[in-house]
Amino acid sequence: MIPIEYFLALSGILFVIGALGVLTKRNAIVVLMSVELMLNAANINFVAFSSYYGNLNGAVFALIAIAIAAAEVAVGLAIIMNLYKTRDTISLDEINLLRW
Amino acid sequence: MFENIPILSLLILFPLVGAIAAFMMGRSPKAAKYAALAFSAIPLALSTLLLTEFSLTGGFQFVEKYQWISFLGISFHLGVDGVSITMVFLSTLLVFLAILFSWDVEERLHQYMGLMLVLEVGVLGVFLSLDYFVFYIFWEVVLIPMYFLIAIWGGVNRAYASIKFFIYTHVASLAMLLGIFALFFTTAPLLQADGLIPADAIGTFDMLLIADVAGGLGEMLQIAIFGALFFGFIVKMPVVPFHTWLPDAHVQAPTAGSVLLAGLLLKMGSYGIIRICLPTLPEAAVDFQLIMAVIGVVAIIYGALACLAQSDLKKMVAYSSISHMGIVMLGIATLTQLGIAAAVFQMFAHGLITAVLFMVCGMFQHKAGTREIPMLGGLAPKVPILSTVMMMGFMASLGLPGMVGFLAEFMVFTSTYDAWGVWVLVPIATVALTAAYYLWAMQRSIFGELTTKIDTKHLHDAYWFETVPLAVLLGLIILFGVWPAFMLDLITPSIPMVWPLSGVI
Amino acid sequence: MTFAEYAWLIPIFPLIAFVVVGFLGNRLFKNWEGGAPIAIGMTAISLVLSLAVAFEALTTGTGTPFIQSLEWIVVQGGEFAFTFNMGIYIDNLTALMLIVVSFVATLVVIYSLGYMHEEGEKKRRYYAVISLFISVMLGLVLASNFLQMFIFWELVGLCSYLLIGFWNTRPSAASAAKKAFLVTRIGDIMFMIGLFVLFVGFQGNLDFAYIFDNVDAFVGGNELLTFGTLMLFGGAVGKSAQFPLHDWLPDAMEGPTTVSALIHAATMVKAGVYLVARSYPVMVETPDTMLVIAFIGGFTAIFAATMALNNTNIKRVLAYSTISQLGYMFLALGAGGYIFAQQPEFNVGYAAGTFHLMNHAFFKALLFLSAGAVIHAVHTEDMRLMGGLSKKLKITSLVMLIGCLSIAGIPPFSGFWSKDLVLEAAFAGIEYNSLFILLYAFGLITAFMTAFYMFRLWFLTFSGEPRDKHAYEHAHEAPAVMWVPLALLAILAFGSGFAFLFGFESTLVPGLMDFHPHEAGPIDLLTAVFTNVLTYASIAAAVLGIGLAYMMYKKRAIDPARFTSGSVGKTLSNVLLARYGFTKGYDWIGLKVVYGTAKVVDFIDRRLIDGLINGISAGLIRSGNFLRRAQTGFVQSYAAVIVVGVSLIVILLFLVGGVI
Amino acid sequence: MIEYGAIYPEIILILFAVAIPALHLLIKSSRALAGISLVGILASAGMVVYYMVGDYPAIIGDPSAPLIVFDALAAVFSLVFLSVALVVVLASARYVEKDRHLAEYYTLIMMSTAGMMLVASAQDLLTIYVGIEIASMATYALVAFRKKDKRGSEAAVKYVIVGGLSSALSLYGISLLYGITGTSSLAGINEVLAAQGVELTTLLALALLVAGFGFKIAIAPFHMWAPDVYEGAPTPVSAFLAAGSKKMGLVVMFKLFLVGLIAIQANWDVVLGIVAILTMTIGNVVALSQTNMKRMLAYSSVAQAGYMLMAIPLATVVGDYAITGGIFHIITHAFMKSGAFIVVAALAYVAIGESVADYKGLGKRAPFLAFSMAIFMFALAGIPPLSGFMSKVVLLSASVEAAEITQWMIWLGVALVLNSALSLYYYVRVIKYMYVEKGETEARIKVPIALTAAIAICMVATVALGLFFDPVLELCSEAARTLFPALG
Repeated sequence: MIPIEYFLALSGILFVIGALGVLTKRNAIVVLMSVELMLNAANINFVAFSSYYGNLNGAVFALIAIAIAAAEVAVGLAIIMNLYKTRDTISLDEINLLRW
Repeated sequence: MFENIPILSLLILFPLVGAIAAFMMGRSPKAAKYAALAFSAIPLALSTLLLTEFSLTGGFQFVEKYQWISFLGISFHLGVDGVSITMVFLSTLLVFLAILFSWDVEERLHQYMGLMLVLEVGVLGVFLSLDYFVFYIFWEVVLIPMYFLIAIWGGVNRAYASIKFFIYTHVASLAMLLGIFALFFTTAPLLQADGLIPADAIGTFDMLLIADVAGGLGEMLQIAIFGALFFGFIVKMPVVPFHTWLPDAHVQAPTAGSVLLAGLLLKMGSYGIIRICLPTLPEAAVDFQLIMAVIGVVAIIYGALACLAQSDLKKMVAYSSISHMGIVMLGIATLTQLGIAAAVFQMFAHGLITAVLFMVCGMFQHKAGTREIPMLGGLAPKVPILSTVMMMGFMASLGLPGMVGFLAEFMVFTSTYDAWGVWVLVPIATVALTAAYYLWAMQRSIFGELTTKIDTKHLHDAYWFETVPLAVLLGLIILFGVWPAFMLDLITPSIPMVWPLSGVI
Repeated sequence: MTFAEYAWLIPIFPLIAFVVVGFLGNRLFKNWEGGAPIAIGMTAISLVLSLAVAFEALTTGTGTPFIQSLEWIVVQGGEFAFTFNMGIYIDNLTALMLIVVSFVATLVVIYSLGYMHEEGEKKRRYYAVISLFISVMLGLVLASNFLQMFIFWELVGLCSYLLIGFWNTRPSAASAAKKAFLVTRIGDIMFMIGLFVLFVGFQGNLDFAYIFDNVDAFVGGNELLTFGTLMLFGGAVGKSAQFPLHDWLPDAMEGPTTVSALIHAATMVKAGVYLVARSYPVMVETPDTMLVIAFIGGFTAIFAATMALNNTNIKRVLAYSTISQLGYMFLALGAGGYIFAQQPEFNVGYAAGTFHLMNHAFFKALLFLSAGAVIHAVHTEDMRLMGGLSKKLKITSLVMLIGCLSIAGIPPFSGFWSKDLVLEAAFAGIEYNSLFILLYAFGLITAFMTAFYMFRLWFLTFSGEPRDKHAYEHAHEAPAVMWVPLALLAILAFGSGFAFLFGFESTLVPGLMDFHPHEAGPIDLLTAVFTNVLTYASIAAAVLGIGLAYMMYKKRAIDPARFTSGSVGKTLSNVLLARYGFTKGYDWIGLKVVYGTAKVVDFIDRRLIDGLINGISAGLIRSGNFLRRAQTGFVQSYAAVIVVGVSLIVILLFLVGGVI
Repeated sequence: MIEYGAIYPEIILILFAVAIPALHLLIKSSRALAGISLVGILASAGMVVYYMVGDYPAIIGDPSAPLIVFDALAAVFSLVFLSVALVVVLASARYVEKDRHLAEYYTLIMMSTAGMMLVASAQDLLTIYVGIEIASMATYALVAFRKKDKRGSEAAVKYVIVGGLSSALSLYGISLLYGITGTSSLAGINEVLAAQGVELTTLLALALLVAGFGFKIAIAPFHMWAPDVYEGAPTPVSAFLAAGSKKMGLVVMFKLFLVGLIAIQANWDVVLGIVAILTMTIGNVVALSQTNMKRMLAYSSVAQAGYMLMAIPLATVVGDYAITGGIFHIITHAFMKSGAFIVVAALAYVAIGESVADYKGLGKRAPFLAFSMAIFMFALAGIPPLSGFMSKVVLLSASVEAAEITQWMIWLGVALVLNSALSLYYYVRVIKYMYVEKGETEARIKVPIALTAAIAICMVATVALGLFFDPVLELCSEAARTLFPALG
């Protein structure tokens, strides 16, 4: 079977990619997607460890996490749409009314 | 006959009620004025009663103790001894007179009066409480009304002065709080060992209990705690170099505010040292003796010199307070019972005298429209009463015999000589400086040719509500100057308890 | 019953006058001479009482003082137990002072009735304060312990301040008053230190009675005691205007002449002498102090006399002569005490000092008051604008002549006797310490100078041609209320000296430790005096002085200008007029040194200390403004900070964590 | 058959939350809906109290690794959250009446409250995570509630993005922790970690968790979203965030570190100490120069979070006493801060701006509002005898006590002291504007009764907790002791 390290490496890479996406992308939706990427990286960990330890906690955790992530995305998208309605843009480097 | 009447609680309660009443009377400020006068007269009567009922022995009397927060061993614990009773009397008296003196305040009168009474609550609480926590609460409560008094009724630069006063003294109090908690926790095991508090208690804030066992603490710890408390107190006194909040606060504060600030708030500092530092941590006090002496002397000389340089009458008086509180500090520093008794007496004396001086400054501001000495001159024939009062006040303050200030200073310097021999020359030299700045100020403000810099046509001499308080104060100044035994007999029996170690020289 | 029982009332009566006139008399005495009658009445009462008490004390004088005291402050318990008493201590010295003070005081208040007549509104203040002064001065005299004495000592200082500054709208008066208070204050500080030394040394007891009986009980050794007595004397130096604290007295002449007469000639300035005389039993234990006293006294005598030589202000001249005469008294006391330390038989010094104190009080009061009459007449104090007044002011000129003769020391006028004793005492010192040669010389020269400048004064004022016609025309003899006191004083100035012949010494000296006065009748004393060559020396000096004055200012045989024409003479006379630069020196110390330091302190206060405080607060607010700029509003910068934060925390954990 | 008693309070709340939108079809008035949700909140609170006086319900999950335990801690925090919700709902009754979807508003508040309560009683990272997310998502929506409001929507976007990021961080951290220990139950994690040593991974997981949960508490440097969101959100929501969800983060921290990681062989206490000091200092220093009330309050709550965080490192030495202080401060702060925000809301309701300068002369115009605001400010600044002082004092004393054993902890106390002195400056400035400065007009201000009531509740609590906090303190200490089973 595939050693656990591989899964970890994969999740790590995904996590970092997601993080970089959050930091660099200007489009709010893309940023949201990057966040999802990070969440899924965590999920991969859960599943991998779950099978590694042979208990189901991890798997359950992963499932719940996915559900929650979905909800989060829904809320997030709604909010971004609202942003677009009020400001006609969703690029994050144009919204800084609130500062200092 | 007063065993079953909680007279001390009443002392604190009445001004509180009065304050609330005054705040409520926004509709008819005039009524608030009379209410405030009445509600400050009651405590005065009570404290006078206290003076008569007080038995001339050491130890605390009229003690009251109610559990408040058992979780932290906090109790509402009140009591008076010879040291505090003088301060209590002074407080009630000065607040009453200050309220009378500000009879012509127009702006937001009811709030003004209310704040005065809140101030009285705080000050009395500080002088009466025998529980560190309660002590600290009252200590902080005092800040708020004084802040408002300066910030609302103050002079041009009031915003700066008020916040400076507030934060500066607040920092000091917090340092003190650290010290208090250090005492609280470090003494807890000792108290439990002696079975003075239940074994499961976190500790107690009772001053007397803590004082019993605090001697058992390690020396370094004692010094650290003493340092924290001491810092809190000397900022309030204040002593150089932590004094700069004082001149600003005084110059900006309204007259009555200054009277109470100098008359009572400064005393809280020295009172704290005498009530808390000395009896609780005597060994540490011995280690601090030299420091105390030095800062005392520095304050005396520095303050006097600063006075000489001032052109604002009120600022001069403010610095003179620093100088005179330095004398108190010196008296404490001798760590002889004579010196400490003298210090207490000096606190009382300074309270009366400085009140007169600030009232005089206020009257100058009020009538001549300025306190700048160079603007004044030759006013004596125009305003004889004011000038007479000014002269009497100044004479009292420079330690003229027959007035209350003399004996206090004399005893302090005597004990200083007793402790350090001819070193007394250094502080006593300022006796001449003091005379110098007062006489010089008089020469330039009320003597000489009549000034042309201000309009002296419509100078009005003192009004009744100014004359009466001043007359009362001067009367007392002379009374206690001629008959100091009255106060000393109250004070001295308590001193051996304040300073358990016999004179350390 | 004995009068002494009621002696405590003596200061009370004038005090009553003070209270009534000062506080109740506002409109009561508007047109009642400002309450003068009350002041006079009360003073008179205390005069009668003090005369009675004094008489009693002097006649029944067994040497044991009458003491009556009540506890003022009692402090016991702890390691500090002491008692301050308030009381009266009456011995012959007290009696003497009582007579002098109350008598002169009464005459002066009566005299004021005329002199202060034009003052109008201000009169009330005058009479109030002067009553207060009389009261506290009598209190000082009667004091039964050092602390009490010091208290009244300060209070007379206050009255002097108030009265010098009586015309307080005059800047000169105001500043003179301040100067007087401050300079004497320096002396008072020394006095206080002296008190501390005694207080601690005698275990918290300052009663005369106790200290005098237990001088040996002093803890701390003779050096310390010497220091203490020196400090006490320091107080005397201030009050009695001795070198170097003499400079306030000439300025004090800004006050009304009556005040100068009462306070700055007859009574208050004597307090210093009285202090030394009073604490003699302690002082004699410390000969070094006595030597210092003698020297200061002798030097001041001549030093002050020189300044009187060429001054043209009639009151100033008298002021300098007062300083100089006080010097005489200290010289006598010092010499006497110094000798006494070696030879406990000698009491001439003490007698001389106190004797001269009494005589001087009378003739100097007389001189001042007559000077007052002159000023009252011509409305100037400048002698250059007087002259020839003897025609107008017959009585005044006569009584003043008596005064001059007396101070000059011409027998049989009173001054002669006491001054002679003083010089005798100084001379007697020579065999113990050669320094006294110098001091005796000082005394002799001073005698000469005194005679000279007093008669210079007299001639300039009364003889010759009037130099200011206008003033001369309006000049008129003083009213009865003024010249009657003058006359009375004149009689005393002439006669008080004879007390010497009738046992002044033997009555005054007893009670002072183990002085053994040699009982002697008048004749013996007379012969003793006039068989002594020293006597003739001093008389010669006096006569020479008078003669010179006569030649210069009456006969005009010697032109005074000659002395001031030469460059040396000019500078010399300027130096004298500039009071040896003391005035400037004091001002310099006050303004430059003290006020300068004050300015520096003020600067430190505003800039350094307060600057630091404000700096801190300003810095905090500025950093706040800086930090808030980091909050750019771009959400991704926040995210970046979060990520950075995570890595920082990892690093921190790694560093402090002590992991692996 | 599983016993669900432990989550009855949440269930009650959720039932009402679901019911309200349905009822909205019949009832239009905002006040009525508010009333209903109040009933729901009170009912749930009643349940909690019932458990407290009686005995606590059975735990959910296997006793060795429980999922949900409704103990004293949970009860106390539930009450805090519920009372905050109560106050906020009360305040919102009129505040949102003109908005559309106001039913959802109440629903969301109650949902989020339910989530917080779940966290309070959760014992397993899983339940904790779920609870947090429930609470968060509801608040995301609440922040964006005013759809037309530019600032509102901006705030929401920032909130959702930063929130998402940190939830991702925490999830990843949890996954790592799970990977290391093989369990997600706090107790289990503790056992395993106690047994085995610490590796870098553990530290990484730790850091990620601190970041993820620290975001909720708004501790530096994860605080930067807070001012923007608080400023942009509808003011009652800001109150809800500051007083509610912040505290949720803290309870998570308590559980995580004191139950889950107490045994770990790394001195994370030092790090938390540094973070705490950093947080309070940054919060106060930046607040000095704020002129917008809501922003200023936001920074002040950052600072206050620093004070509360102190409790955790202190707890490693003095145990439950420190946490008692922490919880007590959480309670008092809940009232002071929501009170302050609601005063701002009330003034905004009568069209008074959010800038400090707009508060000139309030003392005359709105005596009650001004007075209560002054009380809140003084309490936040820690002036006795108000509750803010008392709770701060307990923390301070804890640091002094801890310093007896671990010297460096005195610096936490010193930092606390200096910071509260510093904070005095900007708190007092508000009071100065209200009382000292003269306003342009003297016109009296009329505020709806509901808002007044909400403020009154907060004020009474703020004062009363200062004077008679003995029972409350007992309660807090009982709650705190549950974190230290050793103490029993």
